[in-house]
Amino acid sequence: MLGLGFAAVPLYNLFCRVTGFAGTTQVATDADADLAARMAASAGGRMISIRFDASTARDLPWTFKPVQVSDNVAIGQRDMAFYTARNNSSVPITGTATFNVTPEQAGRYFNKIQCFCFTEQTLQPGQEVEMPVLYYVDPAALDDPNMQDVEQITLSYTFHKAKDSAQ
Amino acid sequence: MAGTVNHDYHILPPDIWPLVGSLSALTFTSGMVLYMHEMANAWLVLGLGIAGLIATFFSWFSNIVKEAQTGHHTPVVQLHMRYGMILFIASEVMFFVGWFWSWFDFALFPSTISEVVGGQFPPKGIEAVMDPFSLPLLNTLILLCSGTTVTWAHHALIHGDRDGLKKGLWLTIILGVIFTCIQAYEYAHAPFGFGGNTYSSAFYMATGFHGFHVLVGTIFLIVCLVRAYKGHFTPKQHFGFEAAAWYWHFVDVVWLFLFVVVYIWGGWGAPIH
Amino acid sequence: MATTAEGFDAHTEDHGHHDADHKPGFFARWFMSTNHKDIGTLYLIFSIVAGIIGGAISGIMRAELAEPGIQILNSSIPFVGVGAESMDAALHHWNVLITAHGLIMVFFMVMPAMIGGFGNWFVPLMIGAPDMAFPRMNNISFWLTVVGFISLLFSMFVPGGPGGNGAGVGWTVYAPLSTSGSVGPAVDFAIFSLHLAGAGSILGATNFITTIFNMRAPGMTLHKMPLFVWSVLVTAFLLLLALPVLAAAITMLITDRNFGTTFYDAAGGGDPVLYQHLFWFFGHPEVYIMILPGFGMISQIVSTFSKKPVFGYLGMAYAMVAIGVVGFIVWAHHMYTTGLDVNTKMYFTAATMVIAVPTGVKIFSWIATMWGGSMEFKSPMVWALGFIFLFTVGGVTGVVLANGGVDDNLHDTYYVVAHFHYVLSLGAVTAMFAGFYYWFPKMSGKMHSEFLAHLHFWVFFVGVNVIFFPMHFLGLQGMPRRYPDYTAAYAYWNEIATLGYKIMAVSIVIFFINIIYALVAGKKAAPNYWGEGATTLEWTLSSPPPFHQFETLPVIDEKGQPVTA
Amino acid sequence: MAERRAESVEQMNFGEHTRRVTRMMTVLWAAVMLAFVPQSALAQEEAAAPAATEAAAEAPAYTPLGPDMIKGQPTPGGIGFQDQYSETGEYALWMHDAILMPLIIAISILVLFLLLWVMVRYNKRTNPNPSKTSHNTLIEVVWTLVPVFILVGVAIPSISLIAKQYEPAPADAITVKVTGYQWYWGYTYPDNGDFEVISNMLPEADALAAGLPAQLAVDNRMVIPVGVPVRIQTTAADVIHSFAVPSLWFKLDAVPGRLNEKVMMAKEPGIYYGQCSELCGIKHGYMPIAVEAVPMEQFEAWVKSQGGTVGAAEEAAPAEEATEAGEEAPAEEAAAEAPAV
Repeated sequence: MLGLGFAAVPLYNLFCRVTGFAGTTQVATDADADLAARMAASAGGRMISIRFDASTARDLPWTFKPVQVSDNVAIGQRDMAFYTARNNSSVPITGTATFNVTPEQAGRYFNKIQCFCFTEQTLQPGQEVEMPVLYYVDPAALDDPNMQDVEQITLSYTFHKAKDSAQ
Repeated sequence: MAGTVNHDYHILPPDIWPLVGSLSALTFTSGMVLYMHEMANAWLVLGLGIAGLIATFFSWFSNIVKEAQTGHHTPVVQLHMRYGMILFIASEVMFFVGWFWSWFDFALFPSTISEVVGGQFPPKGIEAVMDPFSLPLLNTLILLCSGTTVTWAHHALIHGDRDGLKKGLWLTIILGVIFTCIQAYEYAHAPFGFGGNTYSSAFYMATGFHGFHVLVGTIFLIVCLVRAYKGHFTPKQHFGFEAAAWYWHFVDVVWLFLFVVVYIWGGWGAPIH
Repeated sequence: MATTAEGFDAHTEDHGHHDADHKPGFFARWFMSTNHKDIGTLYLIFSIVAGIIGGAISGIMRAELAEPGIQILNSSIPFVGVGAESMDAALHHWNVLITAHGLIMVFFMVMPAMIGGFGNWFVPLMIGAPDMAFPRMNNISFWLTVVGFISLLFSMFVPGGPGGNGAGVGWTVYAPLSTSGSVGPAVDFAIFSLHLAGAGSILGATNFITTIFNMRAPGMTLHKMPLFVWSVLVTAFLLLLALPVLAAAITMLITDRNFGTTFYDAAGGGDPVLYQHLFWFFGHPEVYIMILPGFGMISQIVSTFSKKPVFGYLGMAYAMVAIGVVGFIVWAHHMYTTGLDVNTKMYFTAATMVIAVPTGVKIFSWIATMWGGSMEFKSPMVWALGFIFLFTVGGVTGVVLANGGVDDNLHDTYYVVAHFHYVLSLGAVTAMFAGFYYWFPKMSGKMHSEFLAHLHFWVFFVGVNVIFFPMHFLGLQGMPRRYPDYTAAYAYWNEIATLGYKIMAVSIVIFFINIIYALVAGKKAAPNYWGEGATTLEWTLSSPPPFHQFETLPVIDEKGQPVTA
Repeated sequence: MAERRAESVEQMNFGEHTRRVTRMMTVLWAAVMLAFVPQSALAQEEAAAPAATEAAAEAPAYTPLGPDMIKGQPTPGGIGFQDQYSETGEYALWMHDAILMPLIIAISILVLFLLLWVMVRYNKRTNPNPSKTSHNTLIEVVWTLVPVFILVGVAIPSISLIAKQYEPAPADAITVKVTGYQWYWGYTYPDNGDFEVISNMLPEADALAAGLPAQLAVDNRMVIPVGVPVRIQTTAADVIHSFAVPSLWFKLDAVPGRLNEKVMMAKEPGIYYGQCSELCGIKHGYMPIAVEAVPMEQFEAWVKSQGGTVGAAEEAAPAEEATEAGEEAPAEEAAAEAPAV
């Protein structure tokens, strides 16, 4: 029992870590973002590089690319990035995207305020859309020792064919 | 060692049902595979398997009841059964741990994963969740209530009040059936379908397996009711009833976790249907 | 099967002097059994049959790997599916073989033999009980294992992934290869096979725990139980708590495959890595499930042939408990390369290395048991000594693999294959042979040939080391596991490993000759044929024990010895 | 039990500490490396001399490295790790060869020796009367604690090795995105014009004709610059694969729907072979990996030969534009701008 008591702490940590805590991007509100921007301004505006990555699952005949490969932003500063997706097939297809953030420890500081069109995107044959993401990096990252060496954060999206997509 | 048995353990004669039961289980799972792959004779095989399993359970438990009635269940054998039931319930708990694990994985970290879920849980695709404080709350109350009625039945049994036992059991069974009906209604009117995303997958599988356990528990209680009418239980010896009651409480507790974790917490912040 | 059964029958006649020894007819006795010894025998026979099949499969694998290129898989050998015409079918067949080998050896060879076979036979005997707590449930545990095996055999003859029949997904059945990657019914049959065998094992575990807690003879406290019983108790708890999680995980596989759920499907927000967490939460305790009963048997044997009580009994018992408990919190060391974050990896590295401590306690306690003893090198003891050394070698490579940083190079290479075969094929299997020679005369009433048993040991010892030791080199050199083919540089050690297989195969032939010899011409076994060192309760009974033993329960005194009336 | 749990907690704290120390060490090491870089670059030119002289006339044209430059591959009958050509690899190799191997050999030999000793000393003939000792608390405590200390000793370098492997790449590091397909690899260079190189195994005859090892040689290698950290990001398009290069001490799973990241660095120009290391279907054994590390000029020449771009250009234009959009347009407007779907 005593052993279990001792085990509880690492077990709790373990649970948080193992279940995929890292890599999670947060969904933030405008108010959060404003607060972050003020905090960042007072912290002195360290810059960080953001890389944008795009993949498509094999069964989805789309071209999906970020408009910009990478971008430098001040930590805490709101920024916007764009992706484009094009349906190369001759039928309408619905896709959905998954995302994650590397390196792992950066996930919790990467906040998306809004990202517009990634959920259930139906593209007509040959149609191309541009999809924006509005995000900021939480200034709390500056206080995390695990984040000290991180100079670039990658935001990665993968488009899959939607589960119930008829084709 | 002169041929007389000087212990209270239960030595059984050979029995065919374990073999029949196992073969039925194999027939059942094979039937499932045929059914899932839309192959020939799926329903026949599946039906045979289910029939075999039902026959096995029926005969097996009838035999246990007979053995209890003929005095084979000495105090130590009853103790075995208590241990057996507790351990069985423990393994059931671990089974639900698996489902809750996936639920928590999706709910706490809607992440590694996915814009499909909009980085949120319940996912974006789920337009509305069930209102936890409508039917699910009613179901919670029903199950809690059935927990007390089964305890009432137990106390009545201990105090030799057969009438109370029967009433308590009737009530518990009725409440269990109402629960199942409400659950079925809820599924039929849920604002989201089965599968397609993490929320509905984990929701239906977790509550579905719970529902299955409620069904099993109800059948278990019905058997107890029938036995109560036959006058099987005595205030001293009624493990069959106790096992059913334990199982029912286990089902109850799992529901409380489901209600808090899946219905209330899991649907937090989502529009309500 | 029949020969053995009759053999057992024939030599128990002289004990048939009362009701307790009245045996049912053949069908009732072997297909409807409620007798723990008969069920134990059935488990052992089943495990030997499964072992032959699993071993034959590994023979095909070793033959294929003897040299670079594909030779066996696409040649026409009239054997289950081997002799595929197209290259794809041949390669798919390879994956089916490695999957079947893993599943058979884990679920249908080691587990049935260790827990089902020896556990069923000797737990009741050692605690002074007339039978198991639930004799009828004991039987369904066995038959569920058998039908599980049959379901796995079914899977080999129905379409699996692209390329052919059978489930080619590896014994770990990782999603998404097992979901979107192989759509045929074969994988469903294989998954249901685990459901069935798992259900059997859970029922068996319930039975063992109840038996051990409730049916110990008067005076036998938990701290006086033989260590083998302790080991089965810990194992049963591991089974009871780990298997249901596997059941949930593979049920999710089934629904993902067939009913549109998305637990492991990224397209629906699921996570393929979740499957690995759930699987290894079961899978790591599982490897202890396979080795702990072996620990127990080795303790009995070492104590018997040193003519000394086990050294540090409590430490030994609680080391097993510790291994069991820690076994539940180290699972992600099987997943070091899946992209775990740095803290998780450090935690699992540290936690995994902790397991070396109780394991070390066991090794040193065995040596201390022999220290000051009067050792007799009878066949079980020779096997036990072999076990201690081989298990140590397998264990220390585990310490290497525990290091998350080092594992980055060794993960999924032959080094891992070498490691787990040293602890299982050389560890668990060696322990099983030790236990077999220790108890075979007790079970059959016939003495085996000590000469053949020693010969079996030496040939086996040489064979398995020649198979598996070079695999360390292959792994260090980077050869990935589950490859049917490899670059020329790996040819040297692979050829030697295949040579080792041939030697090992000879030793198995010796084993069977020994069994046949014992059953046909073996000397009659005395109740306690190992002499003064053998002090547990099974040695107070005739060999074989009466059909129903302990009709008057034995009483255990302060020192843990039976009180002689 | 309690002791052991506490122990592992301590180890973790200890890990934190070690990482800090390691970080400091890394800075020092980086400084030293800076001093060495020019020299090693010279050395590389020497090594690549035959190829370089031919190409020298038209400045930096790219020539694929020949079989003589194969560095990372198994050796026939080899019994140890492949030679290591990266900083983490060398550290890990040291950790294995200098700490783990001696330790496990010592333990195995100790156990073997003790077994032989008891067999000789305490057998039926030499010791007919067995003792009945069954307890000795001191020795039991000793053989519990000593392994604990040894393991703590192993944990120090082990934890710092993990920390080393997780050091992120600098912002301007070349990035290669590795995608696992059934059954080949795709290498994308997002910083260099986002072209994708598809890499299939060479048929045995072709490989041998080119003097390359069968089962390892590929048609298009993954080319990286030598001596600088390269950010490798792995993902998969269908099932899980694993990107492994033993001689660079690199292995990272490629999981569909997920991006994993780790730094790869080759200290010397050369060809480093690896193989897919996660069961991925029928041709799992036939999707090898070949990494070709070349000096930066060669790398840039190769990029151009693939139709890619080199230099800062790739970051400037679109990024700027996006930044402006983000700063000036409020979210709602941006949403309106984006085509409604």
